[in-house]
Amino acid sequence: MDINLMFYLIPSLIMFCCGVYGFITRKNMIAILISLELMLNAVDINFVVFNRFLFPGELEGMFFTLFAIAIAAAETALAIAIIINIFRVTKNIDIRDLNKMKF
Amino acid sequence: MFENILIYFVVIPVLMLGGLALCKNIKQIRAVAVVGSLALVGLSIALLLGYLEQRAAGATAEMLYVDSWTWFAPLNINLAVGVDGISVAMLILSAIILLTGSFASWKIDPLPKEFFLWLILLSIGVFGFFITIDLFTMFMFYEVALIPMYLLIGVWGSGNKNYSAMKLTLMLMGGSAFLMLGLIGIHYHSAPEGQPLTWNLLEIAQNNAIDRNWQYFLFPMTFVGFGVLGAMFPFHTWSPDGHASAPTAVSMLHAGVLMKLGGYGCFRVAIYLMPEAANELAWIFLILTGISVVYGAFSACVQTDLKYINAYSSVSHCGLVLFAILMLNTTAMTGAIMQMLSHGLMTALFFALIGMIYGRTHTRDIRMMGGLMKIMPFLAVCYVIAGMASLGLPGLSGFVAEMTIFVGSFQHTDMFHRVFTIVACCSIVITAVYILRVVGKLLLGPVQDKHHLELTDATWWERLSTITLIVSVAAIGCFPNFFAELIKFTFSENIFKVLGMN
Amino acid sequence: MDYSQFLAMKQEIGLLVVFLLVFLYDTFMPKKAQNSLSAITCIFFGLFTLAGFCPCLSYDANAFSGMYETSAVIVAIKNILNVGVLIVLIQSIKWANSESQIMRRGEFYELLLVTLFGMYLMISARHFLLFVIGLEAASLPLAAMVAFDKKQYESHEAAVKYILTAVFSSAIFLMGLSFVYGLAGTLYFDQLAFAVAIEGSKSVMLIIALIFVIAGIGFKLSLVPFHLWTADVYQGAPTSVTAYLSVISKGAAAFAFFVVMAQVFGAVYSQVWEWMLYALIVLTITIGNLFALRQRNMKRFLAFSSISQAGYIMLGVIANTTGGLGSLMYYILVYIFSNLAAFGVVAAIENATGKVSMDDYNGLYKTNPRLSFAMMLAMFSLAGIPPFAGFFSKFFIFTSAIEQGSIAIYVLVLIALINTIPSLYYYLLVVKAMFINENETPIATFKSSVSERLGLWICVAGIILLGIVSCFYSSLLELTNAM
Amino acid sequence: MDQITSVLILALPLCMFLLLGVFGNKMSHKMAGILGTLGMGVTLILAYSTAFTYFFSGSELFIDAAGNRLQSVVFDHTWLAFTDNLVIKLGFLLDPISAMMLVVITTISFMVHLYSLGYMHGETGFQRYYAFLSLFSFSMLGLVVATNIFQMYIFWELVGASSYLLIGFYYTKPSAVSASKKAFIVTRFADLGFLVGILILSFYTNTFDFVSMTSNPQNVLASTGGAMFMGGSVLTWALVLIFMGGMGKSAMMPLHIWLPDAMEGPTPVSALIHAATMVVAGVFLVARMFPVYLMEVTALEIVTWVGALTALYAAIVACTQVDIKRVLAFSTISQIAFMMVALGVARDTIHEGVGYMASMFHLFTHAMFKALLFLGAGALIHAVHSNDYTSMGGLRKYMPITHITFLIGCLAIAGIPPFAGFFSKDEILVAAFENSPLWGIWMTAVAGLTAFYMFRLYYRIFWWNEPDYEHHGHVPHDAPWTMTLPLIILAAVSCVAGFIPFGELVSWNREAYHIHLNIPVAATSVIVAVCAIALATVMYRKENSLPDKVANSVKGLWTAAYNRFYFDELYLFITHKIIFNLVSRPIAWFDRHIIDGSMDMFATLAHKASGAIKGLQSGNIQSYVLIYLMGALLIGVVTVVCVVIL
Repeated sequence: MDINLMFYLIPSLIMFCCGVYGFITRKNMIAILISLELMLNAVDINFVVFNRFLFPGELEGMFFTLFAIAIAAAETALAIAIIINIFRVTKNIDIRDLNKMKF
Repeated sequence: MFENILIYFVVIPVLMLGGLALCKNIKQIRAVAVVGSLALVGLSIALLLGYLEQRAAGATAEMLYVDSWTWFAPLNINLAVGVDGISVAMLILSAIILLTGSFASWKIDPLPKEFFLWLILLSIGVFGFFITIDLFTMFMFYEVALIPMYLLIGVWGSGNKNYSAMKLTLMLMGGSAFLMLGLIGIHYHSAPEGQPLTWNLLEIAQNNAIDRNWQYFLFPMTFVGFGVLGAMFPFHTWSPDGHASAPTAVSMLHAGVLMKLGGYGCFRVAIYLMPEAANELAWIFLILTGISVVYGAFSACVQTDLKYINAYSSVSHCGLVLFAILMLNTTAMTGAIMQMLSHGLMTALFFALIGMIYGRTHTRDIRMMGGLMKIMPFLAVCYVIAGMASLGLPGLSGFVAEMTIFVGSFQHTDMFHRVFTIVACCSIVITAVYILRVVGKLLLGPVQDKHHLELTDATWWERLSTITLIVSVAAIGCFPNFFAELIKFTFSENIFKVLGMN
Repeated sequence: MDYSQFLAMKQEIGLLVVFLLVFLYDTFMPKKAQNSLSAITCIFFGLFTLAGFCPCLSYDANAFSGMYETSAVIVAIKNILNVGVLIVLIQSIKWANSESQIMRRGEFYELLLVTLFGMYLMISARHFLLFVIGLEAASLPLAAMVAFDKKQYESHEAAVKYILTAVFSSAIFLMGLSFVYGLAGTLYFDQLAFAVAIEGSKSVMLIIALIFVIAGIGFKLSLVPFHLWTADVYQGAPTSVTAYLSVISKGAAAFAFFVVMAQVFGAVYSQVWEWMLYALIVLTITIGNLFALRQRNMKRFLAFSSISQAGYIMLGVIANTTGGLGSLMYYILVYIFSNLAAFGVVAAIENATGKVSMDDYNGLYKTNPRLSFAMMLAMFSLAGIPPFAGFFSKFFIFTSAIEQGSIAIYVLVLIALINTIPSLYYYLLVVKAMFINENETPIATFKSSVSERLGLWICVAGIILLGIVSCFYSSLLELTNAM
Repeated sequence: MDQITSVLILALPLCMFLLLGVFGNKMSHKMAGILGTLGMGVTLILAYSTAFTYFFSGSELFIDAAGNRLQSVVFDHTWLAFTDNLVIKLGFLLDPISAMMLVVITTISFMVHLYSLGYMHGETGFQRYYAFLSLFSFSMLGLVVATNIFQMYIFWELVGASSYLLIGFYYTKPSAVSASKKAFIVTRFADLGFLVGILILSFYTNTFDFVSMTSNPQNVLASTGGAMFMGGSVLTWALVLIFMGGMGKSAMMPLHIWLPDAMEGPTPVSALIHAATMVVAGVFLVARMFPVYLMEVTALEIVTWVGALTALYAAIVACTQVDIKRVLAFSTISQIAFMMVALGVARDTIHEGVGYMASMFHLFTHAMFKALLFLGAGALIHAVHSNDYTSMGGLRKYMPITHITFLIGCLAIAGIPPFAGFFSKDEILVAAFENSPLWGIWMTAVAGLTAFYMFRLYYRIFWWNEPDYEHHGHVPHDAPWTMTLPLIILAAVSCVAGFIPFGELVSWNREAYHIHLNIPVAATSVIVAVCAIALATVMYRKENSLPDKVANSVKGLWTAAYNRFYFDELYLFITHKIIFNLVSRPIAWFDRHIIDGSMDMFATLAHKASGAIKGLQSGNIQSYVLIYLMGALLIGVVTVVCVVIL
């Protein structure tokens, strides 16, 4: 069987959708962060795969992926810090309780 | 820039604002207001004389004192000024009403300084509007004139003032929303392909490049936009509430001058620039304005609040202005402008008097008052005179204006227009009904409220205010031809050339 | 590698220098000298801002094989942002020196400068990698700034909302970018434009990619329906941060948005994204207005007002002309002054009394006339009332939008114009509260600090002068027309 | 005829008005009264000299070689130019009827000025009263000398306004206020017709000018020929509408309702305005336009019908009224209707247009004797302090001068020779018979009724039964000389006016017309009148129950006539129930609730919408993100569908 582009793209899409689904349904903020990580990683796969399959002579996608991973790490760190802050104040990291400000 | 006399119509109010900022007490504020508005009256009379002199010397240009200073060069926006007889007449009207309005707010309370500040800002808008011939600048001044109304009514008004002020402001802004679109549209069709676009009225008219299909779109936009301020049915409902809540001077200025901006704009922009569409779409607006005329008058018949009566009568009278403008002939248009002058003066007089009466009796309900003729004869007589002017007594301004409109409108060759003219004529009867109803209930008959017997007649500043207005009303009524000749525009040829009529 | 390329990035380097100076001052200066940290920051940044106007900067150049570009227009937008940041800095002095913040104000300034740096990159980027780095640099530190009020629960809630949605949106954005990359094989703007033109408007992939990209940037601009974080974050964040978020970050994003849409996707303008943007503008203006109608919290109110303002800014993008860009930049400039004046007053009152509700403003004119006047001017300017600057910016952006001339655009502008009516309504509500409403216990008369007053005076001067004095708009338009 | 005199005729009363109006409060009553009277006296002299110059100087300006009088425009000053041709001018047109009217107006006005010195003595607002009288005189003079139809309209409005002011002179009295309002509005309604008529006429003729309109009507009116509107020719419409204006001012049925109420004004005012001058403006209008009316016989027929019906109606009502001023008011209506009929039946082809001359003649004599009657009534009211004849009776003993003069007036109006009314009425009857026997008989019958109700009135006042005057505090007596002098003068005029060779002076084509009595007609009318007087004598000379019996025998008719055939109720119904309740109120309601409501509805809708979508901003990040994603996908999908698939 010939491994083509779709074999990568479809799992990455599924990953992305899982991420989105997880973000929307999970209560725990850490779980949501993990979902976000899934989404970002799906993007990374996309870039790498496009680069590898379609434009094998260049490295743009690869580099982009590297940067994206770095950014994702920064995001996660920051998000964790803020979540810890929240936990300090409310002793709770249920996302659904974060609705004091609305309408 | 400052050698053009017109620019002083904006400069003087700006100086007044500066002077006001330095004022310490009410006396100084009054002094600034009166001196400034006297200067404006003087200036407008000087302008009138200068204008007539130039015309007598054979100046045939559409507009005189034309000047233009670049403002926003990339968009070709200029501060372009120029006047013809109509603008001159409007400037005089505005100056007179500002002066009398200042007298009428002699004892304004609280915050006199702020009151005059807004009032003068409003007048900047008005004067600026009448002197410019650049669409952008014109629109800017138009909006400048609108917004102070909100605070003037909201802070110094009475009754349901918050609601009224908000409604008035929002409805007028609604009108200007259409207007802005129309003006920008006109700009983009102001010149034939390949030539630079312009905002200048005269140049646009000269180019005459607005495609007919675009006219069908832009004409209603601009006409409705200005029409809202001109109290065109069904966009007139801000007028009764707004006037009822506004303080005296504001009602005077608003009904006397600001509503004229609407008529003037309809004429100067909508009709002047897009005569073909005006000719073909006129019937729609004729129906609306015709309704305004009769409907306003009927509504006024059953009101009990003095200001509501006058506001509805304004709807009726201003409807007549737009009605006449749409007739697209010289006589009717002259009549429309005269009606604007006439209505401006007499409605200012009305509002001044209502304010004075209200200041004494603290009610505007005609059922609560009666027999004021015995108590305050001066004000009552002035009220009767104002009423007579309103119902078109010869010798006062209403008559000449209305007759010019009716005769002019009836000269239209189309049967539909003439039939509608007759419908509009009916308003003179209804006007008589509501005016006499008020006069009868308010001024004549036995005294209703014993407390009123202790009230005093007008003070000197009130007398000054009303007498100035009455003299102006009578001047138009007695020497109409002077005004008619002043107004009859040279540039009418331009429109009529396009229409191929008259 | 040719290191002289870095010389093209003079402003970025200057900003880095300012950042380092502040950082070093904050870290190493003795405790006594710390008192003047705020002033020093303002002075440094002020000097930097002034230097930005040096005409020697205004030249066209690019670096890193076209990833980075600078030109007179780009310098101009950066200068506009600088001015805004300077005002924010001045206005925030009182807050930064307050009891609770004094320990951490250094970080505040540093984070703020970093985000500005990110925006610079975003503006100058001509490659999506640089763009994304800029975008993230501009948004991640903001999350920390939003969470700055450690004692306030709202601040944390806002920060969580901001960071999570921001990351989600950047994930979406990156997804879109990956499609773009997959289509074109490059991330350079100029090459992408070429590829998009070849791909044409019939490509489903391109359309999906495009909407993801729009969503990503639209998040920063808080376009409806990507705006939902805005109000909560604005409300929860410290007022100075909100001010910064609402004007600077929005301004930078708007400019970048124009560049991306016009340069990269210009080829499918009339078929595809004009209509997407059309829908977004209508939604943004309308929904923003509808929500703003019912707000009583001033910061939340200003959040929704800024949403609908973003809709008006987008009219400059939909114009897709150099005139549109000029009007857009001018709009941003005016918007910075107007909105900062409003936030300045809100912050001054909040700092003095802790009150942020519109009902607390009742009768403010009686006790604090100058603040009320400043607020009123801000409201009038935002509502587009002449002779204040907001009128001109609105008029010009409408004018540029209509230049294109299709009936659909006329209708769009009409919708936008009609939407000015409710917006005028809620702006007037504030004016009404201050001038008309009676209040038995109005906010007591207080004297605002020098910095607050200075900030407000600058804003008021801007509101009054930016419109009437025509050179601002004219020169901006000349710059963009020369592009 | 020099210009200065003619200008002065108009300017003097106007100046008096301004003087008394502005500075009246600073003057004493006496001063104001004398000033006003003197001013009117000078105007009287000027008007007389003008009229005499016109009629008798024989200048070629006024009469041509063939003896035809000419229309002379003394001056004509442009007041307002609508277009090149349609110009309102203020001018002074001198021709037989305007000269005659000058005499009538100034005479009566002067008499009233003089009379009022006594009658209004001590009233508050005395100065105001004289100011208004001057204003009225000015307006009326301006009306009759109008050179163009628009000038006439201007002064037409002005007389309406001064009539309004004078009727409402006792402004604290609600009945006076409502009467003045009614008068103004009803006439205004009629003026609407007049105005529209003017508009139509001027549209086709392109001129307002009387001289050019009447001197050559065929040419001027040529363009109206073909145009039709709703079944009538345009000219008919125009003339009927113009006549409508005349109907209003001249109180023709059904627009007559204001006149009886107008008696709320001071009695001298009734004499001046509502008997002698203003109310005949309608007749004057038709007379002025007569050559044009001749072009359209339909219009003249309408005039005849309206006049004849009104004459009969008013005469019947007059028979039943109790208030002496109202009797006189209805009698006025009836007499003016006579004049209208005379104009309506006049044709250039019949008897040299005798109707026109008769009408003008009757206008002249009627002005004299009706003013006399009103002033007499004023003297009575002054003496008895009541308008009601039930509180009078037997007054002949107490007020001899009033009695005699009143009797002369009654005889004159009843058409008994040799008093003035006989001659003029006779000419009218002649004209009516010439036109058709129907009108002749009809008008003769009305003339009989006239004699009857006048003598009914006369007997009830001066004979009948004497009430207890002492009981009321004072015994009635004759008025002071300022009041009796005008009575005597007018009585004298009423005795002799019939012998004026009126036809020599006034005729439709301004050729001299020789009046000669048509003996059969005259005899019939005199016999009818005498019979009527005899009947009145039987019924009312002494107190008896005969009137009640008669009234009871025709109870329905009597009650209806007593209530003026319910015209007032009809009008009340139309104005209050229909105009106010069914038009104005609904419109006002519609405006407040529908139009304004729809504006408010926008606001409410915005608020409702704002409330409805607030759930979007739920505060929950997950729903935010969902909306974000769905929004993006929706826009994406729609775009894909639109762009790619379609």
